[in-house]
Amino acid sequence: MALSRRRFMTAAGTSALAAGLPFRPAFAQGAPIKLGSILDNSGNLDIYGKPMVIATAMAVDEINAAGGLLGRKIELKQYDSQSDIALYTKYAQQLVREDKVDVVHGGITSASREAIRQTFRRSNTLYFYNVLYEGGVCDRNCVVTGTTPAQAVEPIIDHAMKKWGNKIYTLAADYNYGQITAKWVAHYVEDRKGAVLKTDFFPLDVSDFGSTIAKIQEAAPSFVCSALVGGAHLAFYRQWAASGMNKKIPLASTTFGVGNEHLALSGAEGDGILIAGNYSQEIATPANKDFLARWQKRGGDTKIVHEIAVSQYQGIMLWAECVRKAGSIEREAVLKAIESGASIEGPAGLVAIEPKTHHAALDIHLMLVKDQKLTILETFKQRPPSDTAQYCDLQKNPGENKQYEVKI
Amino acid sequence: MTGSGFGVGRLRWHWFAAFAAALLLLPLVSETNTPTLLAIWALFALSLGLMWGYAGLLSFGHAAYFGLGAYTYAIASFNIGESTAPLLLALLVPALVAAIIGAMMFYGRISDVYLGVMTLVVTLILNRFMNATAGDAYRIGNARLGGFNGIPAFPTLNVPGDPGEQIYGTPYYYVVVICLLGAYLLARWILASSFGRALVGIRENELRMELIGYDVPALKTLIFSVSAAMAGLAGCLFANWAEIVTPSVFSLGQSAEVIIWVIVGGLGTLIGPMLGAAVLGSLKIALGSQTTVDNSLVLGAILILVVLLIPRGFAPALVAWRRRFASAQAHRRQARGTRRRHVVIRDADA
Amino acid sequence: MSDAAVETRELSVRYGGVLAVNNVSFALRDRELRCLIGPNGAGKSTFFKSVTGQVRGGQASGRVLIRGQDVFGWPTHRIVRLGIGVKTQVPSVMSGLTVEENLWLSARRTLGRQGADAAVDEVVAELGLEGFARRQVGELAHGQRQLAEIGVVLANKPWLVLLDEPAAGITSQETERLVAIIRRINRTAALIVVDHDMHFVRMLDATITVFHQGSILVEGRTADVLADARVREVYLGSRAR
Amino acid sequence: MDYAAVVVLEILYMIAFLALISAGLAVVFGMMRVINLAHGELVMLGGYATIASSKAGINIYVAMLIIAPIAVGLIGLVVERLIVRFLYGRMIDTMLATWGLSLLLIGLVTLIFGNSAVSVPAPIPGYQVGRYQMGGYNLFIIATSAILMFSMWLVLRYTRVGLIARGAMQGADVVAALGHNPKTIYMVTFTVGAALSGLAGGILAPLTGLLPSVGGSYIAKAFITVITGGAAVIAGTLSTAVVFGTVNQLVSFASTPVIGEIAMLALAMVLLRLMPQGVTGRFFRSST
Repeated sequence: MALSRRRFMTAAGTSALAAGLPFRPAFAQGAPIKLGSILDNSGNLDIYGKPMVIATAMAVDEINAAGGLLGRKIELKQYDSQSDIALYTKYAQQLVREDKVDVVHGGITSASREAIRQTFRRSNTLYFYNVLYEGGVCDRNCVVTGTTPAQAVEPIIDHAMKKWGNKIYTLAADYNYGQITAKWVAHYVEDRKGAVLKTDFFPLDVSDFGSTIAKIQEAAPSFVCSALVGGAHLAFYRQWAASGMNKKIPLASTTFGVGNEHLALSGAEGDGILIAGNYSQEIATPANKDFLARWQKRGGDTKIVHEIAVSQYQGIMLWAECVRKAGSIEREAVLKAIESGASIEGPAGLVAIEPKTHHAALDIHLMLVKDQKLTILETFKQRPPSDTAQYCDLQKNPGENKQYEVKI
Repeated sequence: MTGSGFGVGRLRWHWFAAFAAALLLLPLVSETNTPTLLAIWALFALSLGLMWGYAGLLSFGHAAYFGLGAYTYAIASFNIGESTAPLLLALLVPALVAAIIGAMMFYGRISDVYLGVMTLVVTLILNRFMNATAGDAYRIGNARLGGFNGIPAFPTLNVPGDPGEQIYGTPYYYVVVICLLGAYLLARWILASSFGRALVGIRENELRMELIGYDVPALKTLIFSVSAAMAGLAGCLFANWAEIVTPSVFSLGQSAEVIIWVIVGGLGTLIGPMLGAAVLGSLKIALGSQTTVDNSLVLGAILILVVLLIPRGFAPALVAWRRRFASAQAHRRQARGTRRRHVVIRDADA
Repeated sequence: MSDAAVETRELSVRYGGVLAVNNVSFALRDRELRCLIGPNGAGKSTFFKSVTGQVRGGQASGRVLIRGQDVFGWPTHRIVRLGIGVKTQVPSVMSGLTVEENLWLSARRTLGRQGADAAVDEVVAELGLEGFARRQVGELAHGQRQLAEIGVVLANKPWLVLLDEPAAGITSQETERLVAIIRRINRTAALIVVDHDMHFVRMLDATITVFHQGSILVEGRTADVLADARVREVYLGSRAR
Repeated sequence: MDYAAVVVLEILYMIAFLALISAGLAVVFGMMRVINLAHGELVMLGGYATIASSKAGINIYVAMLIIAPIAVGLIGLVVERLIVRFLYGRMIDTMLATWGLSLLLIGLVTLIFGNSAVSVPAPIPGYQVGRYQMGGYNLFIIATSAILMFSMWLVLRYTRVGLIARGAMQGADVVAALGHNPKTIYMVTFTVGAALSGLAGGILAPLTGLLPSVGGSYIAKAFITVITGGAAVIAGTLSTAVVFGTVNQLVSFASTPVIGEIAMLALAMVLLRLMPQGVTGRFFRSST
């Protein structure tokens, strides 16, 4: 959108005035730091949202218990967007104009991220997006701690093609995440001289895959790669197992497990699915064990802990670390701390920010679903977000505000 | 639902002035972000209240025209840039689509529950289709339909003639309030006109209206189209408020919600639907600001209680209360014995 | 041949297997008062509906002429706009509106806003509706409602009035008033009255057309028709002989 | 050739699916002219009842064929006594109340079962059709749906209860004339309708994952199938289920499930336009 200069200036002017940021006389020591969060705590996407809401509260409580940040308490403003994108924009405006928060950790689907990212950029509110996604977002005001295709998709395709063959049938959720991830899958497959036979897209509320399963059998691929998202798409894995196909054609997925699908399916239905991601409850590090214990102590059921709940927790801890390093809550100061290469040791391993892309280098685990557990086959330490790094260099041109898509 | 006369007596200007003043002065006492949304939802509810309350046309899929208005504006503003033409298109496209579908239904003698299902099917088709347009191929001019992602960051309403000067925040609140008041006056004017009275006649008895020579299908199609244009305007204003348009504007939930606002507010009145939209709208937003209580539980319980306890909705209940309060004055007026052509019978529009 | 008010040529209406109206040719002169009688199922109502364009779901053939204009197949509202007032078998008024509002809607369609107000006053006076003019029609007694409906029919000054069983369910005293009203209407408009009530038909003393099994059995003055053996046999049953 | 067999089996499955999810609504709407917008949630409750009891060790078939219908039937009875009973004859109010009920049920189930998807594996293994692997459970659904429809037809056609039920279809006065208190007839009918919804939920549970919000996907399709079907409960719903099921799957095979569904919806519009009183308003007028 051609952001007309006049509008941007008036927006920046009024909101700065409204927030009173530059002209606040002296820091009132007692004034709480405000952390805003918008997540889908109800509706079709609540299988992702509810655990993230718990993780957010846990992170804030733990920071406050340790004396808060810079001696100030953190106040959490949590909103439930009810799986409705329109409420994302509503609450984003509310966080900026009324609550005047200092940072926002929120958004689950890429659609919701794109609905609110511009609002936070225009009002100079620092925004963290802590969910795996299709990569390519280049915006100085936005920090991403979730995995990108280069980190999580490439290992799956690499391993799967070596193990099963090079004819792939892709199923993907029909929105920006699914569309772009499907392109990355095609990109990595063609790099390895494979062929994507067909790509089918499914809106989030489709739950009848009978005809699709028949078409897959017709195409007879070496394996199926799924980037399906949400509660309704769970029906695919169930109908795939019900027809006995899980014994015939192997299945790899870029999103399976993120919504605890392996717990919803029975052992027999889920076994053998190949996935890769930043987190699994089976990670044997003390940090993870301790995290799960603390989660339990708060009365939470550890079964529901999944990758993006951990990413949200790690994102908040990383932000806190940067505030401590910057010694101030000002957005510019925190951004400088971020761009000086901040990192933390989270339950999913080391989370190190790359200054050029504001994305995180993460440990990636190649996993196989076995008896409703994500057993780790192989771990790649600190895989960089190389896909976004190809296009985005925020140090060279900080004014960048674009989401790049892979060109096949 | 017993009729309430033509439902609209002479407009009592002092009530209208008070109502308008309250809305216009609101920004002095509170922020305008949420009130703008509530005013938009009130306009949407008004459009259904006019068509359903007065012409008896119950649409299960009124969100279709709300959504068409929103999407038409977003797509047009990307391609045209300046916002005045897209605003007009956001009125015309829903009106045209409604005219076509309305004519098809009403000349096919489709009524009551079948009319409900037909309108439901229209909005479901739009929802399912728009939800599946995330691919690159789906674009009109330089506007990508975007499917589930919706269309974000299109040029919003600007001062007519000056594309640079976007309107948002409190000035935008005033634009929305003026649209709402304008729509209310238009609705009053329609209902006071012969066309409006014919609609009420049709609501009461279609056959008799046909027998005295009214072209019932044409009149129904006309009000269906006018109401769709009003809903399209609400959709367009919503698009500019949210600065994004997503297929959820066509959702089943959106259609059902507006029906509930009209019923809870008071069917057969104009103020009722607006009241219902504001009250239930703010409740939904308030419930969304907390995660302790599940909001569908609360909203569900409220709806059941309203139906069982206040069957005819808030507005008529308020009117009944006001009537009891005003009965003393009525006796005095009776004494003077003024003779008036069309007595206003139990109309909530004070 | 001067254009008849209403004329049908070989009019037939078939519902599935049943031939409700069988090749009926009928003519009504301007300002004539005609009564249609016949046992139930003789086709009176179906014939009535064919003239008002309300026949739905049946196969109809033949021609229906209103002052020479063939209206066969026209929708009801277009036929009625030629200046016809229709009262159906089942009472049909806007029960949620007041009598005045009902009359106003009917008058407004032909006479414009000012003309409508005047016409309403005229009908209220003529039919003596002052007592309940401002009450909702739904709350009126049956007789008052019948009168109100006739008022609605007259409000837009039709030159042809079709009444389907106006005398159904009203007291003999009200029947006399109804006959007086019909006579007054007949001063300016032609009328077709469909009914069973023999007492009412005798009082009307109009030309009568007797329907039997979908076609016209006999036509003539009241006295001759009621005395006719065939009518007696068909209509009043052999007992009456 | 076997690809064609697969397509036919998928069509039969969709017809059975539509008939199953519409049965409960058809009974309630056909008999009582009540539009139950909480029908989707009753189906969902049937699913949860099946999963809860099968997790508690009860045989899956007993759970889905006996426990689910009874449990949801009882819930239907409670709902009828507390809410629907006061609203007979007021269609709009029943719609609003049942819409509120559906939101309430979603909230309650989320509170009790939490919102993570639950499910139970399909008890019947896949089988081979030529070189295609087919879901064995689909056959079970086709069979149960056919048996259900046939038995409903038998009950309505040949039993005294059926006679009373068909009387109720004409209107409350007819039932009263038959010497029965309409109130009890409606209570029993609503309960049976709820039980049928529970049965449908139970049978479908192993196929689609269960979430509190899954009811939403059933209500629209069931509603359109029943209303377009017209007055006759069995013949109407069955005829539209056949037509919609065939069109939906054929177009889904030819393109995508989304286009398949849009084709079905467009067909519903055409059917309604041609037959304003629903399919059985015109054809099969006399059938039940």
